Amino acid sequence: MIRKEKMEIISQKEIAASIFELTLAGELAAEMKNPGQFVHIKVSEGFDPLLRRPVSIASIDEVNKQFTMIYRSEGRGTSLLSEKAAGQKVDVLGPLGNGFPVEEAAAGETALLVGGGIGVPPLYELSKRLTENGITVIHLLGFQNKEAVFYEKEFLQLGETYIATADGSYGTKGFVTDVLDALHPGFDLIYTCGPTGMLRALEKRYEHERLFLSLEERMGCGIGACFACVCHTADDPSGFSYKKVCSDGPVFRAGEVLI
Amino acid sequence: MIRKEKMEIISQKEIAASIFELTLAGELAAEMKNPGQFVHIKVSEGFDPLLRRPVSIASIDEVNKQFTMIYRSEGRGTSLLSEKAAGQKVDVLGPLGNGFPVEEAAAGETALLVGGGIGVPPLYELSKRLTENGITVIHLLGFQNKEAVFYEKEFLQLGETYIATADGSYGTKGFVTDVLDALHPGFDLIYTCGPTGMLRALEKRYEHERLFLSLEERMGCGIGACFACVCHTADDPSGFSYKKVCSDGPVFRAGEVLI
Amino acid sequence: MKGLHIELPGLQLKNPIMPASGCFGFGREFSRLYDLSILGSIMIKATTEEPRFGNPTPRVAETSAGMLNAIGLQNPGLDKVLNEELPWLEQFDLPVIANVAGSKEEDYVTVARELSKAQNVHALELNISCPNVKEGGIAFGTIPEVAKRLTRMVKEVSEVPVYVKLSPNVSNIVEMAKAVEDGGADGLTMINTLLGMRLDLKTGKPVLANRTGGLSGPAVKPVAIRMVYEVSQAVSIPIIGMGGVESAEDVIEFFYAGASAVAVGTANFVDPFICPGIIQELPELLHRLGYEHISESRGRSWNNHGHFAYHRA
Amino acid sequence: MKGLHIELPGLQLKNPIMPASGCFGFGREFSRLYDLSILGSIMIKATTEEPRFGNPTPRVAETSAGMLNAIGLQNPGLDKVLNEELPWLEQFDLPVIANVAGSKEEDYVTVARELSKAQNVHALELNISCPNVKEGGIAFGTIPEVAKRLTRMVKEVSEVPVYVKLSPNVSNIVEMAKAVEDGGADGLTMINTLLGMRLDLKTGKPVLANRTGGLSGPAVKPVAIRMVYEVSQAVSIPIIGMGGVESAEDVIEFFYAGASAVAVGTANFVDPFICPGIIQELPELLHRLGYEHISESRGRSWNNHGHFAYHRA
Ligand SMILES: Cc1cc2nc3c(=O)[nH]c(=O)nc-3n(C[C@H](O)[C@H](O)[C@H](O)COP(=O)(O)OP(=O)(O)OC[C@H]3O[C@@H](n4cnc5c(N)ncnc54)[C@H](O)[C@@H]3O)c2cc1C
Ligand SMILES: Cc1cc2nc3c(=O)[nH]c(=O)nc-3n(C[C@H](O)[C@H](O)[C@H](O)COP(=O)(O)OP(=O)(O)OC[C@H]3O[C@@H](n4cnc5c(N)ncnc54)[C@H](O)[C@@H]3O)c2cc1C
Ligand SMILES: Cc1cc2nc3c(=O)[nH]c(=O)nc-3n(C[C@H](O)[C@H](O)[C@H](O)COP(=O)(O)O)c2cc1C
Ligand SMILES: Cc1cc2nc3c(=O)[nH]c(=O)nc-3n(C[C@H](O)[C@H](O)[C@H](O)COP(=O)(O)O)c2cc1C
Ligand code: FES
Ligand code: FES
Repeated sequence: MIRKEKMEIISQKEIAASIFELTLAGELAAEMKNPGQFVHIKVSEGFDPLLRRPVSIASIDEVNKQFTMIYRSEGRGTSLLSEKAAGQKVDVLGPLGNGFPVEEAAAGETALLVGGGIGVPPLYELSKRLTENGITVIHLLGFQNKEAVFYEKEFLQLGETYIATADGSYGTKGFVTDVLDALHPGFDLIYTCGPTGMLRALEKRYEHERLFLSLEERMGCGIGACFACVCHTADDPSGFSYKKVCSDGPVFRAGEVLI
Repeated sequence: MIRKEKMEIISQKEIAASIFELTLAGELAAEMKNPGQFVHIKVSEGFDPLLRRPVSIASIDEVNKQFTMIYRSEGRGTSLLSEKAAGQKVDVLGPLGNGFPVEEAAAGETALLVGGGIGVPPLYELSKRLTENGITVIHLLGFQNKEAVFYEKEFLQLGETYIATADGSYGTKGFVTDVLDALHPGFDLIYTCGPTGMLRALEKRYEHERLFLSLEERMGCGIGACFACVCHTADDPSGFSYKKVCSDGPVFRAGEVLI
Repeated sequence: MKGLHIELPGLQLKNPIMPASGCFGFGREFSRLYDLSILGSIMIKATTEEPRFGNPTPRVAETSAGMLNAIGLQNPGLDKVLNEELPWLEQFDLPVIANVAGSKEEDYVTVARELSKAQNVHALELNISCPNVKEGGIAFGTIPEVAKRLTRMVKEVSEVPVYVKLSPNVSNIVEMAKAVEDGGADGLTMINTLLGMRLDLKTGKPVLANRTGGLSGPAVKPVAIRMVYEVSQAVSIPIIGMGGVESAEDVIEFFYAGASAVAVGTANFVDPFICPGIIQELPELLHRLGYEHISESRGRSWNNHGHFAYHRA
Repeated sequence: MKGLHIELPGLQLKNPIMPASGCFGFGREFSRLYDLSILGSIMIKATTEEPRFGNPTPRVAETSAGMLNAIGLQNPGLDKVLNEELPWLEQFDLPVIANVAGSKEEDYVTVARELSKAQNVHALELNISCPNVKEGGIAFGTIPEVAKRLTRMVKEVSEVPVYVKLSPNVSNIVEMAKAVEDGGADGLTMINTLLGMRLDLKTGKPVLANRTGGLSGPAVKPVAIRMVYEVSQAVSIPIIGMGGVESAEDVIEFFYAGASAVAVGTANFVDPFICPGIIQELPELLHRLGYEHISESRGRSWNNHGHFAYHRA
């Protein structure tokens, strides 16, 4: 169920350049079911800024009713959020969206998890769930540069992990697709989250595979009521049929919607 | 000279019901010359709220480059200000306005200082200056009720002090004018700051005395440029001549402007 | 709730609070958060004769204390609204105000006629003011004679009272209001969004794919209040006010200005529980201000309002 | 400063930043804070033939991300402006844009003729859009034919180029702009304030003594950007843009929209050092965005703007 709650900050730290890891506690965490779901955050009391900010759930700690998100401090909203400290409260609406279909992977299969930049965080909880279910995971993570890399160790604990940086300052130079070219990993299905360009490239490359993509779109309500985040379905690319990224997504099966 | 500075909060505490005493440090404090001047405060970084808030200077510590203000947490601006703690910075513009003419009182004279509610604070620095100059001070302070009374002890250290509360829960029941009726204190001149009703009553009562009144008006710029805070001069009550409360005032001689 | 019941043409409102059109879909999403029956009414998303996909994304952008939207009247079309959305809403004790849009007069007439037959549609809201439709929707909202004519045509076919939604993007809002009153409107709803735009710092291009969009939220409230104030004194039909409402205090401000009910738009995105929150806070606020019934606060800002005519504080 | 010089009719601007009329008086107060010669220009307070006291107080009220004002064109009158304020301003290396107001056509003509003779007045700004004057000032700004006629009359007597200040409170800003261009305007300044209102929660009465006032500040920026965008593509005279400018980024947004210079109003109250601050930040921002001269950013939002026509990033 979707709740709105002032959750308490358990910890906040900068884990890479402008990348913050924020852990929040509250009843809302108990509602979180699927990796890939997101929360919608009001970073201030007043109207500066006015709208909520969507951020993915990076890991869930059901026992302690906590969850962690990882975000990049970019504009006004996220930079205000990054100034908050343990003990303060944050207004969270969630969990929202469908999340990654963990059940699509059967025990014994191999899942390729491809993340780009701030698309990496939701793959972490996903990877935990998959490995728990006996699935082998391979992580392919792309970042801008060395300073922006985060959670390499955490992902390594769950499975093979390959890093690419755009400027080559760490790992393979280039994009995750360059790593794919070099590596040709074997896998049964792919889960991915990251910039639209990356998603498009993957969809093109693996159009016949079991591929699940998490999309981003500007949002108003985050719950499916305002029609801000709509995309065309792939079978009716200029017609009336649509999906809402916030409530039908953010995760779609390749070929489901036009990206 | 008027400066704009991010001053550091040295201390902030609630000294009466919703009444806060805030001490700030910075170079700006060294510019403060006259009691009765005020500062214009931006309580937040963004546009919530947008405008500055005028607050009187309650006491100046030139040696330590600090000053203290006392304000009531009322609306959004002052309540945000009241949430700030020592170590944080506050954006201050000041000192602004003319202030009370301390030099109008000669050594040996007696000055009556009449304050109402949040008009009381600027009288404190004034009283200190007057007593330093060898003037006897009598304080007459009006408040809503017992819980709202502040600085009684501080004023007592400087001179006789009489308190009135509207509901009679402390001191004389009624307004400062009721105290005046009962007391008939002897004095050579009066300085006053408080609600317009109180100022009007005093001006009527003491029209032939040396009376100096500190006015309040809604402000835009606070420095005399926007014409928000204008009042008519008393000798031309419906004409074109005017005074600006922010830069010609806030202190005027009785009979100078229309209140 | 005590002191909140309001009667308007076609509408028995248990309270004067309702979500604004386009900010609440057809209620399905919010029904998962709370019981819609507590609302005074619901203004459903604009309905056009044919389904519409609307504009390309991005469709929203944030501005200082406001947001821009260019949804482009996405909706499933008349048939689906009649056969799926409205019947679904029947489970709630909730009079529906159906927002009617179109690009030609005939479109409006068709949609209005059909929607007004639905059992739970108690009033129509004629959307002559959507800034995001290209085919001329905006013209209906800025030319008094055109608005009046359209109002008359819709009134002729509608089986329920017709409220006309006014655009703030006009030189003379009173003239527009009087024109639609002349055309037979039973009430007014105002304001729709102010036409605005935001440009991306890096590219210089508009942030919205549609380039311009409608500005809503707290930023526009002063404009809305001014317009309700002016119009309410010039017409004799009631006004459902909106524009930047976020709190019970804002609701009272709209009543002071002359509104008889209030719609909440953008604030539903900021806090999806805002409508029930306001409804709950209103009685206490009214009490604090000395009113026994919210209608006593109506029009207190007017020039000619008798001092303390209703006030008991 | 490098990359900031702009040439406009009558104006050689060392940079395109200037305080907006009414937000800077005649410069005296700000001259105590910094050297006015660093400004591109100064738009002085509206001047009328006779002195005006303006409206009763309260004259300002805060709103969400904005403020309302109803100063009512308080000013010392033509003679004093000519004999005291303008001569005082001569000490600065600063072209003055003199804001001309009035309630009758003849007033405008007299004030314009006289002010345009002053040595340091390099341009006039015809204020046909002040929402706070009762005698019909607003009509000049909302009826195209009236605005055109006034522009023509003023052009006939002015010895310097004439910029017309447009009101945003109109149905069709492009029509207004074209009318004054037809009337001979050398440039446009826009936008003036949006008409708004705020009511007091306790009394229900307007917070401003004048009841309504002009809305300015960040809240209105999206409306201003949209209007500059529309008008700049429809006329061939330059625009000095304004409305909610608070930063160098905002200045660039106005250039993207099609402005050739930018005025800063309300932000001077929030931060009296805002103009020098913006002037100082602009070169670095331009560099970051890949422009050598600010004029390269002009009009990048336009529909027909050649992709990367000027962009070098
Ligand atoms: C489903 C979803 C999950 C996301 N998960 C993460 C995450 O785990 N970590 C992370 O760092 N970021 C994530 N993002 C992106 C994040 O929402 C934006 O970085 C953030 O909204 C920027 O806000 P701002 O105030 O800093 O920027 P501003 O540019 O000031 O924001 C202005 C407006 O644009 C919107 N906006 C800006 N960038 C984006 C964007 N990329 N996507 C959607 N809206 C945007 C903001 O929400 C706001 O309404 C996610 C986005 C979506 C849609
Ligand atoms: C010269 C001067 C000196 C002052 N000194 C003090 C002082 O020492 N201690 C103190 O507690 N208060 C003082 N005030 C009053 C103080 O400025 C207001 O209480 C404060 O601005 C309220 O802000 P808010 O955000 O809490 O209220 P809001 O009502 O949210 O403010 C909304 C707007 O109204 C203005 N406003 C509200 N009340 C007043 C007021 N009484 N006078 C002027 N503007 C107002 C605000 O500045 C703001 O622009 C002084 C006012 C003036 C003019
Ligand atoms: C995302 C969004 C979609 C809207 N869609 C419609 C619509 O379909 N029909 C309509 O009449 N108004 C529509 N509006 C306007 C609102 O109903 C309302 O008039 C306006 O937003 C002002 O109120 P607010 O400031 O509370 O949002 C829409 C507004 C928003 C923000
Ligand atoms: C207090 C105040 C006084 C103003 N006086 C005038 C004026 O005399 N003449 C004029 O043309 N515009 C006047 N304006 C409008 C501004 O010049 C400007 O057009 C408007 O405020 C929008 O810019 P901003 O959002 O940067 O303030 C005034 C604005 C304010 C806030
Ligand atoms: S954000 Fe409102 S429908 Fe998706
Ligand atoms: S507040 Fe601007 S002139 Fe006084």
